[in-house]
Amino acid sequence: GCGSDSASGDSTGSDGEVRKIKVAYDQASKPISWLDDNGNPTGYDVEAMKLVDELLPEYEFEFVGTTSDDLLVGVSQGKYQVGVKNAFWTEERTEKFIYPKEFLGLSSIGLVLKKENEQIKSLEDFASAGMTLAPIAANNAQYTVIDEYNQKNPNNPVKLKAGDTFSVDTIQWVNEGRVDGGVIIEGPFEKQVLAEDGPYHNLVDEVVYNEFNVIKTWPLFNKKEQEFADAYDEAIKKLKEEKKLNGLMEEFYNRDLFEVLDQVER
Amino acid sequence: MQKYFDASYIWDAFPTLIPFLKVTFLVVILSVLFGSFLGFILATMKIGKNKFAKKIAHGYTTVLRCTPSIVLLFLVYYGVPAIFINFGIDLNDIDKAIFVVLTFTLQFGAIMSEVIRTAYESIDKGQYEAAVSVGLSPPQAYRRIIFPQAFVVALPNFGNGLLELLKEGSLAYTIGLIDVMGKANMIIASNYNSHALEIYIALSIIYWVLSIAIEQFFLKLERFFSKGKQVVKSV
Amino acid sequence: MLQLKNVHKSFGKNEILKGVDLSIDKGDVVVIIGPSGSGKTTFLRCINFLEKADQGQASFGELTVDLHSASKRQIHQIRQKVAFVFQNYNLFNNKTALENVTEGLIIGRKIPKGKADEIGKQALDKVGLSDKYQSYPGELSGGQQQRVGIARAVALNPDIILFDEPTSALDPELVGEVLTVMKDIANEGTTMLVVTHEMSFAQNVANRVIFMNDGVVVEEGSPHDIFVQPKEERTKKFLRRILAEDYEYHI
Amino acid sequence: MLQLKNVHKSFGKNEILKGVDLSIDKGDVVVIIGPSGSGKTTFLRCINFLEKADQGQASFGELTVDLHSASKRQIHQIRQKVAFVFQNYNLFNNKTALENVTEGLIIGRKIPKGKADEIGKQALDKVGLSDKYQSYPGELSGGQQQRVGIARAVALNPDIILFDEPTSALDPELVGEVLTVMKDIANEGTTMLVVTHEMSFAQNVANRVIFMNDGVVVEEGSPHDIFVQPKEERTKKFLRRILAEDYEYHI
Amino acid sequence: MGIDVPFLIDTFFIALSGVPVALLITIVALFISLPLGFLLALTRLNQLPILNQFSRVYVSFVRGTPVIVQIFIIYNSVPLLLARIFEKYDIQSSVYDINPIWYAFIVFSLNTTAILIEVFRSAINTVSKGQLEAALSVGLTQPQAFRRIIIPQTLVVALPNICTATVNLIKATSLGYAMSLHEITLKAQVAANVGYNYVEAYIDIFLVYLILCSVVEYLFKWYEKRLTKYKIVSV
Ligand SMILES: Nc1ncnc2c1ncn2[C@@H]1O[C@H](COP(=O)(O)OP(=O)(O)OP(=O)(O)O)[C@@H](O)[C@H]1O
Ligand SMILES: Nc1ncnc2c1ncn2[C@@H]1O[C@H](COP(=O)(O)OP(=O)(O)OP(=O)(O)O)[C@@H](O)[C@H]1O
Ligand SMILES: [Mg+2]
Ligand SMILES: [Mg+2]
Repeated sequence: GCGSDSASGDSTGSDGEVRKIKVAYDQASKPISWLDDNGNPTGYDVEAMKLVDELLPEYEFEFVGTTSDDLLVGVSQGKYQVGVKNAFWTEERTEKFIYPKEFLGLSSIGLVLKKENEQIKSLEDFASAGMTLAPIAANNAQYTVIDEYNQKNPNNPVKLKAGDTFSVDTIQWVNEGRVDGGVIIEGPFEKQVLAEDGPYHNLVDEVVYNEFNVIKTWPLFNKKEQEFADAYDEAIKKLKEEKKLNGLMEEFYNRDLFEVLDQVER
Repeated sequence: MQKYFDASYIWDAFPTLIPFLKVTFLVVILSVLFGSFLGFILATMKIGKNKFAKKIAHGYTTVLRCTPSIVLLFLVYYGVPAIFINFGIDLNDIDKAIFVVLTFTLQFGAIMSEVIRTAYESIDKGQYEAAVSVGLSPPQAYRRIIFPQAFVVALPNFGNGLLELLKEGSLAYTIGLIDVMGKANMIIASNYNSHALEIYIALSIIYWVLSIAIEQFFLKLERFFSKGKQVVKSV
Repeated sequence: MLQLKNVHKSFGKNEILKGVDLSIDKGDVVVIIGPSGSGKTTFLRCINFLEKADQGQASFGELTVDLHSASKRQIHQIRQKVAFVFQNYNLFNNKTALENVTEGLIIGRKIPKGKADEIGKQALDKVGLSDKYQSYPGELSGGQQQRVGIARAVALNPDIILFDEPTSALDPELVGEVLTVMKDIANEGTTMLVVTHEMSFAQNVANRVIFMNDGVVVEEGSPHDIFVQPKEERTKKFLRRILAEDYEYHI
Repeated sequence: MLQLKNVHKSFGKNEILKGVDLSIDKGDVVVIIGPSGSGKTTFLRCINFLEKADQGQASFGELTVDLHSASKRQIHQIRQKVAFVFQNYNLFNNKTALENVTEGLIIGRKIPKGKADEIGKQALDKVGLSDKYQSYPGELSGGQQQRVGIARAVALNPDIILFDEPTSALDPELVGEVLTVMKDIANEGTTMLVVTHEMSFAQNVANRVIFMNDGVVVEEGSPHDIFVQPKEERTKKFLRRILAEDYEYHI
Repeated sequence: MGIDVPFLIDTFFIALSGVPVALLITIVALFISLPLGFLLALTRLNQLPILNQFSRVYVSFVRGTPVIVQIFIIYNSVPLLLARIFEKYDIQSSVYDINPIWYAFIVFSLNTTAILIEVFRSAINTVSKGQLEAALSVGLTQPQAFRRIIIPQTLVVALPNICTATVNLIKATSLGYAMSLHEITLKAQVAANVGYNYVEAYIDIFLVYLILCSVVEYLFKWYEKRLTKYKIVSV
């Protein structure tokens, strides 16, 4: 067994002793989490966790930037106590990680399409039209979403391919016609296309974003960190009640997804 | 194509990328240093008479050659602290760069052991015999006669290994250590994955220039050290 | 001055030397002849510990050592007294002619560089290479390389120089060049043990000729004894074969 | 049968052959001697197009070609008529002795394998290697390798065989072995052009000796003419030097 | 941390099912680059004017830049170029229906060719010119001489390095995931994603490559022994 609580894991909260927590984040996943040009971690997930830190005096967070693969291995192994990477929930994953009771954020997920295909509103439409989909990184939550859809609709599946984050520039691929559509989170689409200074603002009349789902995203806790996860729950609950997270949403996603929370299935 | 391809991204990338060469260099230089040392020890085991040591060294080389670097990196990054924790030593807080260097040291050692072994074996046994026959002690014979000649033979392959390492070094990014390759990925991420082609072109130019420089440097070294070398052909 | 007793050596199951004795006095020039594979090279190499004999003693003046179990120190001591000239020269490829000669002096004997250079230059002058101090082996002809090899041995001022077929890797025109140098050195009184196929050298320079066959000394004596009136049948047969061509031409 | 006219060849600015003429009749054994660097090897190589001459003609019976501008077909035709025995054997390392001999027959001449094997075995028998058909070059002694080289040339049944110092890479005891084979082949009436330093062979076997120096033929004649009463000063000087040792010994 | 053993076993076989793709890429790449590398090595040795320069630049670029960057550049720019060409000549097929494995063939063939040029260049140098001359002198044509005498001997010398190149190639095919190729790494990672079983996935990847590469290495050693039967005695 490898674990962290022999050396660094002195029990929490007692005698005002402050426990150090390593929070791993995907450092190249703007705007959810990334390392900015000044070398500071930021993004919705990161900033939300910073707020959590403020409410937990008995814990001190240290943010460790890394890649998604390492984050998953590292949190499950105990090198990091918690990790944020816009993770979605699946039954199987609860075997490996503690999912807390309270989610961390919301993610609007949708299809990027050419203007002329605007009428495609859902995965069903997309699949029925026999369209091709840009590859999605295998370790990306979006992959799971499509995969689950396919499991549920074996008669009308989407053509799903795994690929690499960096080699696929979804919006460009769609525009080029290399694929008919791509799955994307709303945030990046906003920043790339809709924003005045976005790198693909010139395509603003060529491509559209059609949301098909809003999904809760979660921090992943190491299996031994139940106590800490409970503390997190307390804190994040308070933040939600105080509407502190809504501002972060606006800031990073240009949209407050809490407004559609009642429609969220998972 | 102009619509997507914007050369200005290439120019803009250079000043951002170049400072991160520091990390690349650090990793490469340290790994080469320690890796050559390890390779030397392994080569000695292979050349020596001890059958057991021979088997170990050859087995080590096979396994390391067959392990993808990324797997090795994870094995080291998670395996080594896991071992040390049993002795009550916590390595989780030490710098990531150390694990990266350790990984490449292990790998480079395997490659270098073969380079050194073949270089050593290419030197005629007569050179050693002549050296001891003029009264040099065996260690003196190795130091003054065998090694300088083996060094020249090993140089080109050493250069190849170095170039290979330089490129593999980009793997460090997987565990979050940001070198040039990592920085390029982060620039792309901060552009929301757009204009990646331009950034990668800038990156490949940097790598290319670097390896040409290294290649030339090694050619010069080779020429410098092989002064007396034409002999071998004429005999 | 040098005595060798009962030298035995096997490679695997092959017994190559089956008890060879030899005694050389100061100033002697002894030539060993014999068919290919008879163990001549192996014998020379055993004297210098380039090959470890299975059995046998060597005495250099006072110093007597066991060829099989000599200590590192003893080996080093003997190598200081013995120099070796190799068939294929074995010059240090990474050193100039002069450095080849001085290497053993500076590193092996701890003679200061200045003094060693002086000795080295003298030795090279002696073999007629005054203008080649700074040449690397690759820049020298075969004959010149072998002359550097001889200078390297001479400079050490050893008690005895062992030559293993010093001319057989040379082409005919270069042979003369090397033999002349060897003759000069012999005339200066250097003790030499020479394995060679050059019968003219054996006839003119040696004061003793040894015929070896199949790991034993078959016959030894003055050049006249061996070449003109050999006693053993094996010796006669060998000489007939090796001299055949030359005779043929001159008849 | 073979005529060469006005062969010129330069390497860079160095003119190596300065117009060499030669005419050989069927059954002739011609020996070329001359100092190192005089262009003997280069001349042989030009005949076989291993080196492209700058100028010159070759006539084989009917066929006359320009050495500089011969077409691929002509070159191939001539190579079928001429065989070459190399100084350092140049046996195909990856082929057995027999395969070395049959390679040119099967692939070059398109002779069926069965027939080629038969010819190859005969040729190897002729040079005394009946028991080495299946040996690789690495398993043969120098003398045996050179004999395979000769068998390889003989088996092609060429109009002429060119030998470039076929014995100079051999050690003294193996020289005899090869020279004997060459003598036998000469006695069978094979036309031969031989570069060699073996004076006894030249004396006994050649019916013509050519002395080359500095890219030109200085003198030619019967062995007696050249060795006993050479006319040119340069020839005399060369002979004195190369024969010096042998004389010394026999005096 | 706890290893999910059933998952480990299942995924091992999933990863194993990626072996055919990895092998296909490897074999196609070798099939193209062995002859091509040999020919280009000859042009370099013979200093053919334009080809020589070309292959120098080519080798230096390919060896100097990371494979993943090359993949990226090819994968993203070739379709753009092709699309324009198709458009111009009115070719009625979609560039984007091309199976990505074709890009893998291109990238890995280009890469392996560059490495093999260097391997062959040094190997051809070890075969003495006399072998060619002897072959010509017994009446073989130049192509015959190469096929029957020079190439077999070159191959023997080159084989250990070709083995290294092949093992590296197999490992490098894992980068095919960037082109959505269903090879070993991608399959294992996709399987891992559902339950985030990355530790198990990497162990499986490790095992599959270790087995695959060891087998390849073993085959090469065996073949080398067979090829060198003529060499054994001469040592
Ligand atoms: N290292 C070795 N291992 C096995 N056998 C050896 C070794 N060295 C020499 N021999 C064998 O020992 C025998 C004698 O070799 P040696 O070189 O002493 O003969 P030589 O008299 O010098 O012959 P030559 O005149 O050909 O040089 C040969 O049969 C040789 O094959
Ligand atoms: N490929 C080459 N390039 C440049 N110079 C060459 C080449 N081949 C031979 N030479 C030069 O041509 C001259 C004649 O060489 P060649 O080999 O024909 O002489 P040779 O008479 O055969 O001498 P030897 O008896 O030493 O073999 C020499 O000075 C040599 O340096
Ligand atoms: Mg010997
Ligand atoms: Mg010649």
